Amino acid sequence: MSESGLAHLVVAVLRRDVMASLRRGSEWSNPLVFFVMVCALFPLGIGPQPDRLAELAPGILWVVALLASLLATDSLFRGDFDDATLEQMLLSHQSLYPQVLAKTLAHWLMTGLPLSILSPVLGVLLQLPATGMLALMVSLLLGTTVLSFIGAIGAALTVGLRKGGLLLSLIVLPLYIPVLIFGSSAVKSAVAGGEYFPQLAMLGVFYLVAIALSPLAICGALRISVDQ
Amino acid sequence: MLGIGSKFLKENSALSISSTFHKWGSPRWFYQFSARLMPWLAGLSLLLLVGGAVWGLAFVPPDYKQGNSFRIIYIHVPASAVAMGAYMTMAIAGAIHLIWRMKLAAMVMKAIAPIGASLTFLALLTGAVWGKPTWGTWWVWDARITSVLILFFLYLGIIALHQAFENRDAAAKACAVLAIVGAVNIPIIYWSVEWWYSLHQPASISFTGQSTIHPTMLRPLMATLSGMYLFFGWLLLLFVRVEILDRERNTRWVQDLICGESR
Amino acid sequence: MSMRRQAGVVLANTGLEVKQLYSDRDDRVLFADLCFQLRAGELVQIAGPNGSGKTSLLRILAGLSSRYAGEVLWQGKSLLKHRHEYLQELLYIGHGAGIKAVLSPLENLRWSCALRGLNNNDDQILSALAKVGLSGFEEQACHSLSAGQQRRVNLARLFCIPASLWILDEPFTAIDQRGVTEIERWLSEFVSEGGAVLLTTHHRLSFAQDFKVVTLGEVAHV
Amino acid sequence: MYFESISDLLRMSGHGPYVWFCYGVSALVLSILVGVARSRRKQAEQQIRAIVRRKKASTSSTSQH
Repeated sequence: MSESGLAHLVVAVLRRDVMASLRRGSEWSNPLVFFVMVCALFPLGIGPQPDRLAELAPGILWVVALLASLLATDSLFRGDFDDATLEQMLLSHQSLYPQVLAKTLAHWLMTGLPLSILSPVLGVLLQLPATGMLALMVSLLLGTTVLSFIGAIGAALTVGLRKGGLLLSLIVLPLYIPVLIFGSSAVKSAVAGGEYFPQLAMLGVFYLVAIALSPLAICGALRISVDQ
Repeated sequence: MLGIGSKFLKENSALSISSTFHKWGSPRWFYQFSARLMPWLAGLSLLLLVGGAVWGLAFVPPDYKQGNSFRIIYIHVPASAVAMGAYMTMAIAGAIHLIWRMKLAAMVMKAIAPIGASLTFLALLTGAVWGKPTWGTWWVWDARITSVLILFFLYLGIIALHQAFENRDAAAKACAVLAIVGAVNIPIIYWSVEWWYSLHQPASISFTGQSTIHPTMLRPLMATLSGMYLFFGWLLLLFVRVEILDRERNTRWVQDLICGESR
Repeated sequence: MSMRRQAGVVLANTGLEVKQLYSDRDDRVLFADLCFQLRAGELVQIAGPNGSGKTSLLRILAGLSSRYAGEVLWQGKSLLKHRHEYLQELLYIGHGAGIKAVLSPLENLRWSCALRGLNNNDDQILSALAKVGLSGFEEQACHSLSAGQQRRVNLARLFCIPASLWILDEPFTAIDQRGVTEIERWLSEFVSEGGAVLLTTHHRLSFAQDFKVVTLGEVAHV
Repeated sequence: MYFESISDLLRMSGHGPYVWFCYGVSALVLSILVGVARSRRKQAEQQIRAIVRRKKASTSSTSQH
């Protein structure tokens, strides 16, 4: 496959997925609404004391963003599986890897990206000090991409099953743990006025590894799910 | 050649052809081979486990810091070590199944999951009970215990995924992919948790103080550890043999074997 | 459609060959010892009652399913080892929708073509849509089309993606009587140009050329 | 033996219940695993016998006709 052919393929898949998601609306807005709502539950559960909220905010924001990303992941391949367009992807003579890569990136553009952009607003609501905002956004930008790629493996494995949703979280959540550890730690360090670049660098490593390796697992999982 | 192939397949009601691991991949051969291995494994593992436990419980002097509660080590460490090793074995079996389409590897994978999960559960439970008299609390978010907890989650995920599939072949392949992904992630997870723990190091004594252990205390541990590995091997054979019977129930050799026994 | 004819020349030797194919589902044998051949310029209809494994067979032959024993050869070579070349020649239309409902026919087909390495071929897509009778609906979201029209969008792939082998699972579903005759004419044209067609249908095919029928569901159940 | 009496061994200067509980539960879990394997084996054997019985019944009934 020529390089321009590959670029065409990636662009076509990206454009189609983004367009479909924008037209349906709920696909990108629901995770955002979930993110906002659950974050609003925490002050109600813990109490409104600003300093206590500020202390917990990095952890809360990261855990809720992780859950929002997880919930969105279930629909990643389900639509294509149901309307049999997934078969077309598998039967293309072009490699499945770039298609899956583009699909997952499109999914991140529609879920992780808006989530990261919105996160400072929720940071304000949860009394996160201003020094933590940049770290929060950057760590979420990197981290949610990794979450999307890991989640895509689970989504591909469960796409053929009727009761996918809860099962997906069971198999994917343990794999999310390193991202959560480094993401929330970056924000905490930033709030404490410390150095947070090492954590971001670590997330960057996860980012590259996830983009390079997880499409292999996703491709295999999709073939298994379609062949039932 | 073709005729033989299809006849063979129909006799085994098999859907995939194992090629490279011709002999090792043959369930029938494995069933007969493992039958000879089983008594040795059972005897030796029980000898080592019981012997090591008695030695560790009754004959070794107590730890000067922890007192007698340290004797839990002789079951806790073997359980967690074998649980970890079992996950890696499962991932390797999964890779073999995916690459060479070896049916036996799928059976091994399926059999390991419940055993590994039980051992991880034991490791968690004994760790918690060990913590109570030693540090005064049932649960500490210590790096090692947290890692074992995550390993337990990984096992539960594999079991849940396997149960969700109606089709046996698809279940095996999906679990193989998940096991491999998990095995790639385990070092990253362990290392992350280790790093996370070092950030939040509490003032209390760390669980990871086993390097100071006295050699006389180490010898029973070696016995129970190897005993646990052998016991795991024996259990694994038990489960795999049942799985072979179940999958090959329409074949002549299994039917002759079972009904020959009853006569 | 010069590409198709060109591919047809390559196809001239053996085409698709099925040797002693065996498949089962939940301990029930779907078919065993199934042998047939599909050469260039031929049409084979897979017949049989519901549950006889027609769709399973087509999915195996399309390379979507690996739950079989036996051999499938394409131009004398194993499908498993020459998947890439095979997929370049194959166009499979399953009984699923095959289109995204929120997108328009044009957008759907652009994506389908891009998957096959065809880019910037809007003219070809538009003429394909015209051929299946969807002129004027190109930019409308597919969910606003009728079931038959949606099926036609999916079938329009036949005219914008060059292939020498069509595998069609129930292509006449939701298509009206006139449309059925039309599709039969397209199949006939494709076959006379040197293409090969494998299809399942419960409909009585009225087809200009001779065609083979392979009937499933006649093997003894174990 | 390190301990002076059996009751000393059981008590382990206060840590006895914890230690013995761990060993007890471990023995229990391991034997449950063995039990599960055994019962599955019995189940599988029964199913195979049933299959053979059905096969014999169908062959004998067809030969009578």
